[in-house]
Amino acid sequence: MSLLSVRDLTVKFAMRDQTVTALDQISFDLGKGERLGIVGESGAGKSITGFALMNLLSRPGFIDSGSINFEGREIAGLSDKEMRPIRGNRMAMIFQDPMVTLNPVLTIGQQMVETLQAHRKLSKADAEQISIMKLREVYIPSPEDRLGQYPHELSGGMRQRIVIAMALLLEPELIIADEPTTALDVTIQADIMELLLELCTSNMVGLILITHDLGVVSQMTERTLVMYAGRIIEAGKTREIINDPQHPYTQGLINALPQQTLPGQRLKQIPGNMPGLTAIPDGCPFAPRCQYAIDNCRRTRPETVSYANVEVACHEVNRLHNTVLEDQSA
Amino acid sequence: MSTVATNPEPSRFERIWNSNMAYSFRRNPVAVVSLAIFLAIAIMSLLAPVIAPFDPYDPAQIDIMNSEYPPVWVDGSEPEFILGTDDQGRDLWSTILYGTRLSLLIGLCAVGLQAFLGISIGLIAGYIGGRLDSLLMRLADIQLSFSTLMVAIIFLAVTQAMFGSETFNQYAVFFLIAVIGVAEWPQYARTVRATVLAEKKKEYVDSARVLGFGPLRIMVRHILPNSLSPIFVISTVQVANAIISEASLSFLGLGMPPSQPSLGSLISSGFDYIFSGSWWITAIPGVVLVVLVLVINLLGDWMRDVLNPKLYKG
Amino acid sequence: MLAYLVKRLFQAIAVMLAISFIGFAIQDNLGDPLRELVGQSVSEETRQQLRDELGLNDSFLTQYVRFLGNAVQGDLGTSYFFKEPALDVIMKKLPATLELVLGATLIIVGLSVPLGVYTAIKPNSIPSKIIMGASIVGISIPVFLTAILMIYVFSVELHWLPSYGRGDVVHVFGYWDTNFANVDGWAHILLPSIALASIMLPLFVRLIRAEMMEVLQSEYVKYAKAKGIHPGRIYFVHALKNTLLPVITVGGVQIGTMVAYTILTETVFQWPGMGFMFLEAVNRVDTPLIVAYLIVVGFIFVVTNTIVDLIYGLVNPTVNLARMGA
Amino acid sequence: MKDIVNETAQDTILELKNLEKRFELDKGFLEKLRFKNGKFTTEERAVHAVNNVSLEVKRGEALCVVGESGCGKSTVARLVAGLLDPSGGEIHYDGTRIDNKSRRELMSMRKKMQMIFQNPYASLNPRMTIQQALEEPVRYHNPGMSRSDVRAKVAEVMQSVGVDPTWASRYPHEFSGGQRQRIAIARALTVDPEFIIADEPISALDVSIQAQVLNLMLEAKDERGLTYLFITHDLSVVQHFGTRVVVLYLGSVCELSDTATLFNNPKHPYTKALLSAVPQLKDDKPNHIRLKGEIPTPINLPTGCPFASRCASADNRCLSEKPRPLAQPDGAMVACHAVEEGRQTG
Repeated sequence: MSLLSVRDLTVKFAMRDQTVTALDQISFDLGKGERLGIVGESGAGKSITGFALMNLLSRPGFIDSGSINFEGREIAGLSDKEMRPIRGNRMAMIFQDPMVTLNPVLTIGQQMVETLQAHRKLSKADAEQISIMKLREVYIPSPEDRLGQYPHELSGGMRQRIVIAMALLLEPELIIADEPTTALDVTIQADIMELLLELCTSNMVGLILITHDLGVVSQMTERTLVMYAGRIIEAGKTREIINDPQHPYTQGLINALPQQTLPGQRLKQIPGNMPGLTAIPDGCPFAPRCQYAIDNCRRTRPETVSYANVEVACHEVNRLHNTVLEDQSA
Repeated sequence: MSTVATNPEPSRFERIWNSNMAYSFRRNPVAVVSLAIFLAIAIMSLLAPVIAPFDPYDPAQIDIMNSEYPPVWVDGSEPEFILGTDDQGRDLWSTILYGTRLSLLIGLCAVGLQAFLGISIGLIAGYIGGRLDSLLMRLADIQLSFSTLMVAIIFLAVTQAMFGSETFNQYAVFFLIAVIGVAEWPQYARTVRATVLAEKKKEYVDSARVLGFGPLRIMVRHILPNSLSPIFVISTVQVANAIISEASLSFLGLGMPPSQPSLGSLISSGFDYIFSGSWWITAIPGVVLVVLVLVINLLGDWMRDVLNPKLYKG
Repeated sequence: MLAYLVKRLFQAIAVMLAISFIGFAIQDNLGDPLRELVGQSVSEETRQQLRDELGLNDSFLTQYVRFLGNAVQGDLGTSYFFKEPALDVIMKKLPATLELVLGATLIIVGLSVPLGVYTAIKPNSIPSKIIMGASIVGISIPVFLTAILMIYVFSVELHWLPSYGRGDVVHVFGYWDTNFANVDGWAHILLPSIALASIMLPLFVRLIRAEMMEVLQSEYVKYAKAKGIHPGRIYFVHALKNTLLPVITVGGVQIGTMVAYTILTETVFQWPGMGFMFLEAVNRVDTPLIVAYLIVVGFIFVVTNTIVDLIYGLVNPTVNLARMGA
Repeated sequence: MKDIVNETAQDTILELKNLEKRFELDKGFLEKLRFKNGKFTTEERAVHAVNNVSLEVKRGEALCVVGESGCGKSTVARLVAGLLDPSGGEIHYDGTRIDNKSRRELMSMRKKMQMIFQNPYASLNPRMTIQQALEEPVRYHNPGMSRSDVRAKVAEVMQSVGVDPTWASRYPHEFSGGQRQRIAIARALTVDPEFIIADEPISALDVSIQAQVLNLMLEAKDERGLTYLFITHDLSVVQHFGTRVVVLYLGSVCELSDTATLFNNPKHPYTKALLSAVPQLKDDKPNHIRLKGEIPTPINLPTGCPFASRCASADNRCLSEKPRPLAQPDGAMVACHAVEEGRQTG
C-alpha cells in the first residue's frame, strides 16, 4: 500500500470577483521511502501542492475537492486541530528560505525542543538530547553549543541543516521539501542535497522534492511529476522523463537548458509565457505555446495516457512519437 | 501575455474606475459614507458666510441677553437659534459653521506645511544618506520623542508671553499653522525617508543612474511618484491629528481666542458652563469635532488597507 | 555593552545640552528678571548696577555657561510667583503627574496587549470588529473631550466619582504623596487615568494588532504550524515576542506624548500636577518656572528613551549589544 | 599584461586595474568606538567586497564573471557602471580613466555603456508606461531630437527585442517577468550602447524564459556588435554564453581563462569544486567535491589565499601568502600556490 495517495486534488483561490483554480485535479501516489520530484516553473502550482498536502494553504486558497490519503487515512478535510498530530510528526516540511524559516527571537534549542514536546511527552533535557543527536546526524559541528544560539548567528547553509534536523526529529514518514536549496549557493546546495538524499535513504523516509531545477530532480528522485498551469502534464520514472520526455512542454523545458545546445548557438526556446491562473485556456493549457498543437488540443482537455513508460497528458503524444521515429529512421 | 492581449485599450476613466482602489472604495460602505460626511462638512463650512444665519464675528449681531439658550428641542429654547446660543449669546449653529471652517483651514494648511517640509527633508535624507541623513533623523527622533503637543504648547506659550495676548490673538491662525506644521515634520520625513530608502535599493533607480540622469530628476521623476501611497495614507491621519492638536491647543487657551472661536475654543468656553447644565455649548461642537476627525480617520484606515504601504514603525 | 551605554549616554547629554540651550534662550528673551525682583520704583542707575551684579550684561555665552553650571547643581532659578526655587516647585508637583502617568500606563499595558492580540488572531469576529470600531472612535476623540464627557457622566449626572483634585492623599516620603493608598485616592485618580489612557490605548491596540498580523503572515509562523505546534504557543511565544519588539520602541516615543497630554488632563481635572502648574506659569509669565519645566520634562524624556533603547537591545537577540560595544 | 586571448585583432574596451572596494561598517566616530581591555579604542570594520581585481574586456567578447554570493561579482558590475565608487584601483574605458570622473563628465560615456539588472520586477519604474520609460533616455541624451524621431526610435527598439509596440501605453505590472526583462533590455538599447553590463539578467526568470532572454542577448550581440560583461552564478549559462570566464572568490580572482579551457580543464581548486557542484541532468550520481565549511564573511579577510580555509590542498604558504594570478601553458590565469607548485591533490 502506498504511503500517500492523492486523487483529483483541486485547490482554488477565492479572488476579488472570481474563483480561480490553482490545482486542477491532480493525482499521484508515493510509496514508503520513495523520493518524488515535482518540477515546474513558478506559478505551475508545485508549492501549492506541497502546502495542500500539509493542509496549510493560506487564505484565499482552499482545497475544493479531491482526496489526500496518508498512511491509510483521509486527511484532505481535517481541521487544523486534527492535522496537528500529523504535521511535523508524520509529515514534515522544509521551507525554501532558511533565513526566514526560523523564528529570530527563539534559540535553536527552544525551537527544536518545542517540536518534540508538541508531539511527545518528553522532559526538556531528554528533548535536548534528541536534538543534539539529530544535529549531529546533519553534520553540525559542536551541536551542544548550537542549542543556545539564535538563528541570526548561523549561516544560511547551517540553518538549512538545522531545518532538516528538525524535520527528522520525530522520524516522519514523509518530508516535503519546497525548493530547499534555491536560496543557497551552488556548493552549499550540493552539500545539502547530498545530505537530504543520504538521510532519506538511510531512514526510509519518503521525500517530495519541489523544485524548478531539472538537474536537482535528476540527481535526487526516483519519480517525477511535471506540472504546468496547475496540472500534472507528465509523470513517471525520473530517468525516463529526463532521457525521453514525452510531453512537448517537458521536451521544451529540457531542450531550453544551455547545456543542451552548443556554446554560442541559439538556445531552443519555448515561445510565450505560462498562462496566469485567471486565463488558463480551454483544452490543453500548453496549446498556445506548443508547436505541435492542432485544433483538438485547443478544444478539449487531454486525458492522461500511458506512453513509453510515462503518464502523459497530451493528445498528440502518439503522433509526435511516430514523427520522431520517422525522423530518426530517415 | 494572454491577459494583456485579449481586452482592448481601456480609457483613462475605465482604468480609474476599475482600479483596485476605486473597486474597494465602491465595495466599502464605511468609506463611502465617511467621504460623503466629510464632503458635507467641508462644503457647509466653506459656505459658512452664505449658510449661517448670523455672523459670529460681528459684535453688532451678538446680544449678551441671548446667552445660554438651549437647542430648539429642549425646553426654554428660542426658535431663532436652532442649536441654542453660547455664553456670549452667539448663535451656536453659525459659530460652529465658522469654527469648523477655521479648524479645517488650520488642519489642512498645517498638514500642507508638514508635507512640504517633511517630504523635502525625507527625500534629501533618504537619497543623499550618510552624515546628513543620520543628523536629520536623529533630530526627527528627538523632536518626535518630545511629541508635537509638547513642542506646540511650549512654543505657543512662549510666543503668547512674548507678544502679549492681544497681538497673539490677532495672528493666532498663523501661529497655529506654523507650529503644528513645523512640529510634525518628522512624521512625514521618516515615512518618506523609509520609502525612499526602500525605493532607492530597487533597480529602476540604479537603471536611471546608469542612464546618466541627475539626482534631482531621479528624486522627483522616479522615486517620489513611487513613494506616494505612504504619503497619502499618512496625510489623512495627519489632517485628523492636526485638527485634534489645534482643538487641544485652543482648549488650553493657547490657540484661537474666544472672539474668533475654532471648535476647540468653543468647547473650552462651554466647559465652564457644563456644571450649570448648559451642556450644549460643549457637546454640540464636541460632536462635530469628533465626527469630522472620525470620518477622516476612517478614510485613512480604508486607504491604509487598500494601499498597504510599509509605513515607518517606531 | 559598556561602550554602547557610553554611546547612548553621549547622545543623551547632547540632547540635554540642546534642551538647556533652548531653555536659556527663552529665559533670556522672555520677561525682565529685574522688574520681578525690584519692581518699577528703582532708578535707572541702580538698575544698571543690579544688572551688572546679576551678570545680565555679560555676553550671551558667559550667561549660558553660568546657567548651565547652575542647572547641573540643581539650580534652575527662582519662580517669580512662588518665590521659591523653581525645581522645588516642580518636585512638589511631580509625584501627582507621575502617578497619573503610572495609572494610565497600567491601563494601557493591561488592556492593549490582550485586545491587540485578540483582534489580530480573530480579525473577523464580532468582538474584534467592535474593538476596532471603538479604537478608531477613541483615536478620534481628543483627550480633553473624553475628560469632559466623563466628568459630565460620572460626576455631574451620576455623582459616582469626584470631578477634580487629588482628594485624600497619603504621604509617602519627601515630596511624595500617593493616591494609591486609599479608596478616596483611587476614586480621584480613576477618571484622569482613564482620560489620559484613552488616546494611547487605541493607538497601542491598533499597533499591536497590525504588528501581530504581520508576524502571523511570516514564514516562521507558517513553519511553526507545519511543525504541529499548538496555536497557543504560536501566538504567545512565536508571534507575541516578535510583535512586542517594535512596540517597545514606539512605547518609548509615546511616553513623551503622554507627559504632554497630562497638561490637558490635569487642566480638565484640576489635577495638582506639573502640567497644570505649567499652564498657570504660562499665564503668569513665570519664566524661570517655564524653563525649569522644560528642562525637567526634557530630562524625563531623555532618561526614558535611553532606558527603552537599552531594554530593546537586551530583549532583541538580533541586536547584539556586546558586539556593538566590543 | 600578456594578451591571453589568441585573436590579436581584439582591442581592449574595458580595463580594471587593481580594483578595490571596501564598505565601511561603522559610520561616525561613536560607532567606531570600542571598549577593550579597560580602555576605549577606535576600530574600523569594513566588508572587503573586491580585492585587487585586474582584468580586461576585449571588444566584441562576452566576459562572464562567476562566483557564489558574497564573492563581489555584483560589486564589480556596479563599480564598472559607476553606481559605486572604488576604494582603490582604476577603471579605464576605451583608454580613458572613468572612475574619477563626475556625473557630467561621464554623460557621453553613458551612451556607450549600459546595464541590465537581475530583477525585472524592480528594474522598471512602476509608475511609468513602457513608452515613457523608453522615451526618457532617448530624449535625455538627444535633447534636439524631434518627437516623431523619438517615437520611431522607441518603436524600433521595441521591435528588436520582440515586444509589440502597440503595448507601449501599458505599465510594467501588466507584463510577465520575461517581457519586462525584454523591455529593460530595450531601455538599455535605446541609447545605442556598445558595452553592456548584465548583472544576473536571467536568474530571476523561469527556465523556458531564460532561454528566450539569452537568445535575445545573443542576437543583440551579433546585430549590434555588443560587448558584454556578464555576471552570473549559473555555470551552465557561462558555458553557453561566455567567451572568457573570471571566477571570483571573496572578492579576488581565482581563475581567468577561455570558457572552453575552463570547463575542460579547470585548475583552481575552487573552480573544480564549483564545476562539480552543478547538478547534472543525465548523471544521477552526485559526485561533487565537498568543501570544508562555508564561505567566510568578507569582513576580516585572511592574510593568505582567501580560499585556503576550505581548500584540501592548502599548506602553510597558502595561509600566509596571497597567491597572484599566473599564466598557465594553456593561457589560463590561475591564482593558486598549489597549481604553481604542482602539488594539487584530487
